[in-house]
Amino acid sequence: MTLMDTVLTLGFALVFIGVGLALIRLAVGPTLPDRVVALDQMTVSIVAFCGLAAIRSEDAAFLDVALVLALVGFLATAALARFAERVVVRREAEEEQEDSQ
Amino acid sequence: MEALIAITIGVLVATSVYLMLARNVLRFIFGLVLISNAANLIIFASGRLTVGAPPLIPVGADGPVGDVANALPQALVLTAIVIGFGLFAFALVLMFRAYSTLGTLYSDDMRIAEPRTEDKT
Amino acid sequence: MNDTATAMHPTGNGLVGLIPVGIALLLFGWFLSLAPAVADGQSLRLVWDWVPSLGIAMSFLVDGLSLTFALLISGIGALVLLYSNTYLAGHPQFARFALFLTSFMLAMLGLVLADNLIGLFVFWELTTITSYLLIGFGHDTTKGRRSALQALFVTGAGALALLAGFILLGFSMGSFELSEILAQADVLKAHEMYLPILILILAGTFTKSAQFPFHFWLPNAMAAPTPVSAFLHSATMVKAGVYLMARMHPGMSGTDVWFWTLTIAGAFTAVFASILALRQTDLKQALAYTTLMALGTLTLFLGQTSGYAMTAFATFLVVHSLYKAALFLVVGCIDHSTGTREADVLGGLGRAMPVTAFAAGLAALSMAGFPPFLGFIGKELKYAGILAIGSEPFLFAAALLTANALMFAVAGIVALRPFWQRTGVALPRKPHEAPWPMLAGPVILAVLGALFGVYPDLLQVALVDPTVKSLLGSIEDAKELKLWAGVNMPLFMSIVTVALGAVLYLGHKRLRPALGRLVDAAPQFDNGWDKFLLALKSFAAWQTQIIQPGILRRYIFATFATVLVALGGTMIARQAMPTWPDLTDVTFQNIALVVLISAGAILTALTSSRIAAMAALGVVGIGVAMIFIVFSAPDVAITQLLVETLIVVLVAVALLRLPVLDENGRDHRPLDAILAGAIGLSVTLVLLAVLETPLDLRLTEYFEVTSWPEAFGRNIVNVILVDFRALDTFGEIAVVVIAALSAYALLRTTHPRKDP
Amino acid sequence: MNSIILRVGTRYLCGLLVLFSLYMLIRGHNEPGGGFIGGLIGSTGFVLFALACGTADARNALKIMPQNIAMGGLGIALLAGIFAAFFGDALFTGQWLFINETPDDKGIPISTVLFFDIGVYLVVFGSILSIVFAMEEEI
Amino acid sequence: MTWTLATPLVLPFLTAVLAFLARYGTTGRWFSVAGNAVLLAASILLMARVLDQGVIATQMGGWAAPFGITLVADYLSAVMVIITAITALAVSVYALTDIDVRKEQLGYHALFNILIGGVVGAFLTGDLFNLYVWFEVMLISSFGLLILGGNKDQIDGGIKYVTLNLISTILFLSGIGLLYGMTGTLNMADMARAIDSVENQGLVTVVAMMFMVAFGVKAAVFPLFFWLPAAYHTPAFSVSAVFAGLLTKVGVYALIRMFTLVFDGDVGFTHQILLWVAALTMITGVLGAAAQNDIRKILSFHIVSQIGYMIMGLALFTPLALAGAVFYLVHHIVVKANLFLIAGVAERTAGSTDLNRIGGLYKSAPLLAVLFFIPAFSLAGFPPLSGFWAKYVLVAAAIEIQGWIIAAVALLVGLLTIFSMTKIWAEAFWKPHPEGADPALSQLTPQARRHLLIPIAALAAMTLVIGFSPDPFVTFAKDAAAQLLDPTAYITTVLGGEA
Repeated sequence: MTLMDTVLTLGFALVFIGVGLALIRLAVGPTLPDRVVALDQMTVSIVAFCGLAAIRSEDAAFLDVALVLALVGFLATAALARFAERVVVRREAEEEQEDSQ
Repeated sequence: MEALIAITIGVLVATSVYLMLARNVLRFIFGLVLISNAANLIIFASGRLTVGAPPLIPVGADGPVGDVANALPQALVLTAIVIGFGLFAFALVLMFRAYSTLGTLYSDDMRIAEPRTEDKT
Repeated sequence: MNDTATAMHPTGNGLVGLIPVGIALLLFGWFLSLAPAVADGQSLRLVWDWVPSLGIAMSFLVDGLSLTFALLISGIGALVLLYSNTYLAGHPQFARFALFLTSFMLAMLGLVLADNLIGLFVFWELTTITSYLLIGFGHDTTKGRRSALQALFVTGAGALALLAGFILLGFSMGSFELSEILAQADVLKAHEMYLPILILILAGTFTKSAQFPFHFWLPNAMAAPTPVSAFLHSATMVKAGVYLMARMHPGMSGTDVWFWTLTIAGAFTAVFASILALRQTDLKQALAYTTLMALGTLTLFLGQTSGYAMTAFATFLVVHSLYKAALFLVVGCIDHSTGTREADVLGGLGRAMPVTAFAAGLAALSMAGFPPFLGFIGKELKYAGILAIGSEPFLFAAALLTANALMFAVAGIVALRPFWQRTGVALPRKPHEAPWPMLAGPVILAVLGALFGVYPDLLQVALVDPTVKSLLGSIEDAKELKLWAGVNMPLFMSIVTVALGAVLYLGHKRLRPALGRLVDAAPQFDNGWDKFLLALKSFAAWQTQIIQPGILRRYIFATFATVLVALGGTMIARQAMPTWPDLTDVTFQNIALVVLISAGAILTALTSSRIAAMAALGVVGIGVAMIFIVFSAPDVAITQLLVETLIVVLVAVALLRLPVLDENGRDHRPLDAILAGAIGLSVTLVLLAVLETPLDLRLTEYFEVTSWPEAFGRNIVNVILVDFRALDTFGEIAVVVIAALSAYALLRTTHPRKDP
Repeated sequence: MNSIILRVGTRYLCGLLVLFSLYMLIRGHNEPGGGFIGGLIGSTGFVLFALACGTADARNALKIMPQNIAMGGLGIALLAGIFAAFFGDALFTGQWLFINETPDDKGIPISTVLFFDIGVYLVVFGSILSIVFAMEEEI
Repeated sequence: MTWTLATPLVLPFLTAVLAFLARYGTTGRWFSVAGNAVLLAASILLMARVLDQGVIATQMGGWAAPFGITLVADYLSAVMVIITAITALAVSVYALTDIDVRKEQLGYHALFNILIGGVVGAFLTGDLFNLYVWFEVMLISSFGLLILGGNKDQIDGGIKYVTLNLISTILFLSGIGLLYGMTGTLNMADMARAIDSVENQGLVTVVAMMFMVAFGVKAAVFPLFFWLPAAYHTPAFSVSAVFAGLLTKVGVYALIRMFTLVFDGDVGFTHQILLWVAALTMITGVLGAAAQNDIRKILSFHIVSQIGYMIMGLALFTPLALAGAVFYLVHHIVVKANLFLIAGVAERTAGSTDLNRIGGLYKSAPLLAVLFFIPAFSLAGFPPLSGFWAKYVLVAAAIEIQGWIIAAVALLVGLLTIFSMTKIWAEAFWKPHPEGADPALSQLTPQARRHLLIPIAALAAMTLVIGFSPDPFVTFAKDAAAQLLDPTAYITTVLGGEA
């Protein structure tokens, strides 16, 4: 096993640990932003994963995947963030309504 | 490795079937996304798996160098993903519309098209 | 149709009414012109190859039996059409009526002339449809619709059995041509399918000719206008069954089954029907039941094979058609002029309606069997025929005698009392004589009955002998029609009949309540029909409620259960299990991927938080994309990630408006979980088994070799998409467009204001 | 969304994404990419636009109704397939024209296959936008 | 000319694009009519070629089979395409009045024509994955058509329709993957050849069952038909008519194609199951109809029960039985589409399709009565209408191989069909209108009358023609059955390149 292999293996392991931790955060929550951030973290991990895959197979094609994901990956996060924002606004509105009753 | 994929597909199918059987049609949508992934993986795995060799032809060569992954299932999966997205988008909009029209996401309460016999006059 | 045109028109309906009469008369004339040849023993056959690919020809055979029927149908048809032209003058739906009645007559003619089983069946069903439309002529009333449906359903059911019987017969005998089949009677009788064929055909004929226990539709069919009843009950509809039994007689009779079935059913129907007939006060109903009696008698004779019985059959067939048509038309005249058909109300019409009374009298005397009418000859022959029965002749003779006596009484009730009895009850309308087109029918038919009685040879040569020849194959067996056959057993029985009949007639008013009780005690088939319909409907509703309850979850459950049975069941039944898979090449990276995807999937299934479910879906999508990356599918991986992103975006937008997942707390569904697990397991097993088989990579190799040199692309996946399998891609983008259009339409369909 | 940063950034990012999507489209025949991927990336640009600045702005920026883009794309793809008829070939047979062709180098290829892929791009682009815009407007 | 096969496939899409881009004017709808008229001409041309050559095939993109996608037409495909074109033309004329401007602007004509394109594609393709694509095209456009209008019952029915069909779609897709994994090919003719050499034949049967379920949902057989009665009574009448006529038939077609061409190795198992399915489908469908009280619901359940007959023809698997199935397909499309169109006119004149709320059509709309009577009694199997021959051939086929039970079921179901048809007849036509109205066709504008009645009359005339001179149709069906039972010509034509 060359040094490169070892590093790669370590890299993959770290990515998976990162993804795993994000998954736990995602499952546990408890708040909505926690989950959104966890998903975003996962997306970033995949970009790293693609990079590692490109290095291992010595094929630039996987870098394209990383590139695309890096470009659009935040879109999901943005959409979820907006959702979180609206939900908070709505909940406050509901609470106000309850207060006024 | 194919065996492991097969097990994964089994898990995906089982969870999606469970989701699809739920009362809330939104869960059906989630199940639909999962089971589409499972179907795509079935096609992908049926073409057998190759690690680290995308089906690309390097410049200067007339064909791929060395053993590359099976390109045909990839094309099929690509098609299937896009079709699946179309179906998903429609189904989601349908559920969305169902909620705004029928006021519920619970399929048990959706009885407009087939009213209970005792409801009939 | 214009309702203002209902004003009664004494001359009928003009050409619309007269053209059908002309058609019927032309046909009658043509058949009459064939009579001498047929009487000489010839037969005429016309063949038109209709559906050669199924061996079905439209072939027609004119022999004694079919000619007799054809003459009755077209002759009585002409008179009935003439009659109804006046009877229904100015009726807004007369044109339809004339069309239906003419079609019915033509269908009936086709039926008796057809020489091909399927051709015969086609006409058989045509009579069913047209009679449905005729009986339903009074469609404004529930009763009219009910009667029409009942007739259609009962005869339709029989017809389907008949069709099965015909197909079976055709296949068994290797031909659908009746003349060919009947020529091999011995083969047919010895055939292993003889019994099923017989049962199926008799099911058809018994329903059509209203034999017990299928008799109940016939009296209800009286809902039709009176001329229709006259036609249906004299020469046509119900006689179709009799005709078919007669037609099959040479090929199928002579066996014990045939004998006992027909004899018993016929005898029972005859007695049963005449009891019911005596009970009726509505003239038309009474006549309807006597029709049943006649049909029973005819069936009874067809059970036999003796020359006497066949002669009796042929004669009584003609006799009955003549007097029954006449009497129905008479009742129509009475109804038309007085507005009622109640026997107890009517009386003293003789003076106001002398011609009608004359016709009624003649017909009734024929019906009652007085000499010198044809009815007398018929009755004598009937007794002679019944005494020729091989076994138990006296039992059947007694039955027949009872029936005849009852018929005698009914003849009196129908044809004597309304004209000559005095009643104190006022009639709804002042009686007056009917116009001549309505009198022509009854008079001609009744006079014919008398004429043939005086000159029986006429009938014998022209119709009876050829008919008997068709039935028995030779003319020698036909017995002579005679008014005076000497002092013998039939004569004695005739005398007893008249005596008994007279007693019954005089005492029928006192008998009626007793008969009523007797009949009411027996099963009520007509009520049974309603119960049957109700049961059918509630059974249908019950099963539909179970199968189609309108609850989506049950549908999905049933669908997945079917999937499980299809997959798992077949795997076990067909022993397609995979061997234990090879797991040696598994790396930790792979395991991590699998765990990630599975965890995401399970989290999606179990969480009750919308956002967690959505994020978990994202996890699964990402995991699947990682599989695509690991196994060298960059294009697919990019697409998967992009689609996954868009899915999350769309769901996030949608969720802004949608409620939380479980308003009533989380749901645990063990049964669903078991089903889901089982399906997941079978999918895994099937896939494992598939992955064990070697894969033929011809297609992929071809693509690899030709991608650059012939399709000028280095990305094989893309080349497959846009060149090798461009049609798939085209269909796919059509799906995408349509999905977008549909989703757009769905969102905008009731919000026109927002359309940009 | 009430984020100035996002709103300002989106203007540039959207253009960048569309540009990038066209790049993916053109190179798709030889490298990972193609009409699907291009269309998806291009649409994400405008989806982002719609999320950040609202659909009205996004529709204005787009000028053409997305459904028409999608249907037009379908038409282009179809015509690219039918084009083969003029050369007596079967439906969807690729027709190639190489500009500046030399024995070693094929030069710049113009082909019906490329037009087909452009059709695919437009369909995906237009379809996704019509769904997302319509959904957005329902909120 | 290689375009004989491609033209009928391309035309609907071209029509759809043009009709969509012109959707805000009146030209869109005429594009649709004209496009479908040309489609009919093209399909007649196709039929002529098929009759001349038996089987014709052409390779899309010029790539030889099994590498590219093959379009192939045998007798069955050709006749299905022609019937599709006829139905499409009839419905597009009917839609001139039936579909309002709002629905047109939302893209009705595009959805409709792409649906037709999907149907034609499914009939013509010789490639399994391509068949999946056309199924999807059909499915998604049917979704769109179903909910066009946005009524509550449409949304509700749509959910059931969509969910259950999506399950079938996924099953179909997975099945393709598995078949590819075993045979390495997607071309159906090639697959028919390759599948015999698969070692694990039991597995082939398992996958066959998967396809049976997937197509079974599409074809609406027992116990998978729930979506059909839940949804078919909700959309516009033009839409129900084309659904009723065509959609389930594509499922039946796919079943026939796959279970004669590819999955013919374990007939004793698969076709026995199909026989049971057929019997139960017939019975449950017809009983479901007996329980309904709305014209369209009755007709919907009858689709289910009639599908049973077609499956019965496939399951019996004799030349005569398959001929019966083919004949039944043709007959049923014409008749059932027409009945739905007539239901539309009944609603326009009498005010509803609920039998309790209408009546009097016999008295005041005799023309409509005649036009209803023909397909209704044809459906009930009365001779000499087309339905009689369809039923006759199937029953004869069952009796021929001594399938007593299935023959009895077929006949009994025929009887109950009479019951339903006469129910509509008695309630909608004979019964006086409950509110005393006289629903007459003269209530419609002359233009609407033309648009609505011409297609109905044309389809009724077809029913009569098939009924009175069934011989060419039966001969054709027999030839088609012979081709199905001996697919050698099909396989060699597809794999042997250009015919």
